[in-house]
Amino acid sequence: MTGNAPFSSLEELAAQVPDGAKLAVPRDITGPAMAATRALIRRGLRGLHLVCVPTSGLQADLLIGAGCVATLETSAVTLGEFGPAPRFAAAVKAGAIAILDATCPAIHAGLQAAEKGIPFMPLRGVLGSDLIAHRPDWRVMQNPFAEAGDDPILVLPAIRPDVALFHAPRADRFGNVWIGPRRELMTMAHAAKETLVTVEEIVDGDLLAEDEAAAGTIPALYISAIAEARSGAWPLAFHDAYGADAVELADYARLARTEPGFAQYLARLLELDGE
Amino acid sequence: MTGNAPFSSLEELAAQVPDGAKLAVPRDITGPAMAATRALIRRGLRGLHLVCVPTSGLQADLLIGAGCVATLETSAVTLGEFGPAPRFAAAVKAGAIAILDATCPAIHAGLQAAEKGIPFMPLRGVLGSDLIAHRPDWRVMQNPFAEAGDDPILVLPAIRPDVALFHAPRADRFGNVWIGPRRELMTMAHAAKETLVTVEEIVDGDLLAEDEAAAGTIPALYISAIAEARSGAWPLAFHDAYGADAVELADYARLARTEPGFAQYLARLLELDGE
Amino acid sequence: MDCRREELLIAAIARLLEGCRNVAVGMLSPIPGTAAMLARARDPRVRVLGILSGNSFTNGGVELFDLAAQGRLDAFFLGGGQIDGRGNLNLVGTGDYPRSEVRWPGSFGSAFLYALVPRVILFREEHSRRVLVPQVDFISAPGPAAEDSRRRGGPHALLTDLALFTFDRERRRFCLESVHPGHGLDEVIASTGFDFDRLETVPETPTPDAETLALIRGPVAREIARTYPRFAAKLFPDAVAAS
Amino acid sequence: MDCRREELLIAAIARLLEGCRNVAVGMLSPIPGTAAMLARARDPRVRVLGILSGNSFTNGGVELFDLAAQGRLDAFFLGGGQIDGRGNLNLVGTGDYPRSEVRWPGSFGSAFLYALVPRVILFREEHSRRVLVPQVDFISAPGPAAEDSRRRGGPHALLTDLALFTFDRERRRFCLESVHPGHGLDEVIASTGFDFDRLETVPETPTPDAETLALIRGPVAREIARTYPRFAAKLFPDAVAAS
Repeated sequence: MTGNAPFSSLEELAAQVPDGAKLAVPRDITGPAMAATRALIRRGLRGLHLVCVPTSGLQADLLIGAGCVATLETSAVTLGEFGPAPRFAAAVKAGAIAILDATCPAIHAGLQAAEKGIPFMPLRGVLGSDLIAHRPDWRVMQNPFAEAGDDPILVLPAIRPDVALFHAPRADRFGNVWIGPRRELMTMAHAAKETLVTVEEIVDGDLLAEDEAAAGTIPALYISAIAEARSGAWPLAFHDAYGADAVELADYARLARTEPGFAQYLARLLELDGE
Repeated sequence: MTGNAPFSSLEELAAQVPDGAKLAVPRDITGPAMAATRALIRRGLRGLHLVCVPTSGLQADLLIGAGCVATLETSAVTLGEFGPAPRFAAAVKAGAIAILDATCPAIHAGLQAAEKGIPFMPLRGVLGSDLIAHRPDWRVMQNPFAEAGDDPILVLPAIRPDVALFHAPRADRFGNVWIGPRRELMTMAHAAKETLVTVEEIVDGDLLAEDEAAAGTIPALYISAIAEARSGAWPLAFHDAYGADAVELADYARLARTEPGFAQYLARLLELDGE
Repeated sequence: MDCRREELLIAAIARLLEGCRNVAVGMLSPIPGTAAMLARARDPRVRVLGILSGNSFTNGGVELFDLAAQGRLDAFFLGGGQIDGRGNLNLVGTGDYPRSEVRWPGSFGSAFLYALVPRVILFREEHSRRVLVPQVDFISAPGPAAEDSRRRGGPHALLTDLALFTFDRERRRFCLESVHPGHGLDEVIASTGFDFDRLETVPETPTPDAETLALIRGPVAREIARTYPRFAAKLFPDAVAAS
Repeated sequence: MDCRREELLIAAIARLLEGCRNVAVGMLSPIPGTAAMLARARDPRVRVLGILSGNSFTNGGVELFDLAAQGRLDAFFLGGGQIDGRGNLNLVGTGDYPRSEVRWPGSFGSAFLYALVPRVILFREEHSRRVLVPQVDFISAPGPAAEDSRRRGGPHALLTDLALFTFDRERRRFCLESVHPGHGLDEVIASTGFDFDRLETVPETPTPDAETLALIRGPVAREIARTYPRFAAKLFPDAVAAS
């Protein structure tokens, strides 16, 4: 591959998410870019259309609490064993954000449609759910291949994020990014116009040179910027590399229950990375 | 995973492809199971609906020449640098097989529809091609998400093979199969009812235990039978393991130009594996 | 035989899984997860999917859903903030959508899996009129409609801390199968916000036999300790310490 | 400057690729492949995709097509057993379909890529009335229709052993751009089965300058020797021997 690897600092990377962007992020166990998320909050990002692939937790709750989010498209937001996501629930109740409730495979299907450059993708199930009534952007049509009788099927428009943002174990110096079996990250990169990645480390060698590593690698051609961020998913767990910081997450879950508590947590959190 | 790995001999594996099956096979550079193909011919398989993913070469030509194929669904058949596929061309001219001409991404889309359990998948392009007129199983519909005006789009029915058959570098003792970055093999295994695999070797350890190998592995739950077959793609090239046997392929291309020449080649070929 | 509440539920779920090959379990579901492991301990052909340490998926988050749509997934578990007598599930919130009074996380994959997985087991420990309501405020995932002949998905059963129900597709109603030891029919009726069918005499939910309990407390406990360490440490401290 | 037929074609294609970032090439296309490598030698931002040793795809055979549909692929090459004056391509066969008199391999991805890749370069060395026909017998991939405003895909140009044409979308006709050195307009007209537009005086296709030839014969030849060893050994024996 060519030698135009797009390496940058966390701040330069965060600057590539414009106000109002449609931003796709992965669920907590897949690898949200938490250090980059703090950089986004620090720079005062506004008006995001946040697409959770297909759910989120701490990342969405922080971005909502910090006022970065205008529209939230997700199948769920939860802090998992640490309980409900308090800023999410508060913002929805207050009508402070627009919510596009989805179901997990619908978000995957919308991204896969964008990956394939097709305007829509059908999905079985979901019929009869109130989700459909509240998603004017979804349609129900007749299956054109039905053998007999009525066969309605849900069709979902492509979800084409302006930006996909996630954390990965490593990148090489050519800009290829290794994600292993967490394949939704590849779908996100294929579907999005720009893909921003933070990594635990930048390694020598070419991740595409051998089939073993290539099987879990997103080629550089889909990657717009890479920033090195050790422990970049902290305080969330990151696969085999590190576990969740349970003290920090419990602290968040407790403080974020109130708006002043959240403000206090956020101030402390943003100070952590220093300037 | 569990200890029910489905190991068998080449002959037992070949016996699991019933007459009349819809059989999906990969293109020459991805890893056709050539040793298993000889076993299929030896047992006198008949009436195949052969789906080439998305093209084929020697494998399709051999199966057609040996009289195993009733219907051929493919985007192309060619021996590549060794020239045209003679038995394919002769069978089409003679009307000896039904031909379902496709285009590469349409075959991928049909398999992905089956993988996703949806009845159809849209595809851009292709409109205006004579392919559509000759595929009564394809439809053109209006894009239900068109913003303005006429926006016709091709929709393709799911392709659900009865059997997927391919060769892979290795399997573990649990029945997991490593394919590396040749991802269409995973789509085939997800889409097909049964998946039969030959491998260069069966290795110790669990391919799913570490993310590095898991990223390129089809889990055992999709695999119906595995047979060890060293040089199982011969005389075709197999990735980094071995190159094409150019003498054998040139020999085939020359002899298969006539029906008696093909018969002579086939007799010699089937003798090779002995009984 | 002396058995704990969790062990009764685990054994009851394992019975509901009889004959299943591929069972998927969420990461925050230790009781269904343990039950699936018990089913596997009894029949090694059972595959338990979707638990993190099992690592049985290699096509990303979409694979569980594709697997279900392919017809390869036999059983799955769903809960819900509200469940009504028609089998409708609400995972979104109470009151007027979207500005719910109480907002729950969201529908996850329920709207899809409930329609496609043959044996969806509804599992919700809290058995109260707050949870088991006459009509859900928001349908995340609908119970089967009368005319919906193509649907192959759940519900198969509803298990709570008090009782076990099955679901009758024809009648679109739950039917009380059994009441757990230590609880009575009156308590079940008083705690359930919807009408349901039942036999004249409702049996008691069987407690696990000695062999089953030994399996749960021995090999199964040791196995689930890797996936649900807190749960295992609390429930099976001896097995966890020995492993 | 003395230059071989292949070198002229390579330089002509590289000119057609100017400004492209992502260029895909088939495995059996050494001249377009070498041209793409030349474009990359001149501008390192050019990516050459789809050549086996490049290994730039990690999502299987579908990735090239998805990439094109995403709008990320700038240029691709197509040929065909027949090409007609409307830009229709036939890769299937002559005579009545399906029992073709001469059956070719099939349409491959042409029906899709021709509609989606902005700069599709038609490359067919044989320039004859057998190939360049008034009307193809089977449309594998259609030329752009008048009403097809959504189509962003080719054709961009047609290059043969005799000449270079561009395609005029409005007029739906090829336009002769230049004739290769050693050939004449009469020969082109006599060898072309369809009508085409042209300027009053048609220029000669420029031969590559010394710098370009040095690039082709040096670093580019060494690079393509890995992917197209027979082609490189025949055309650039010195560079291959030196590497």
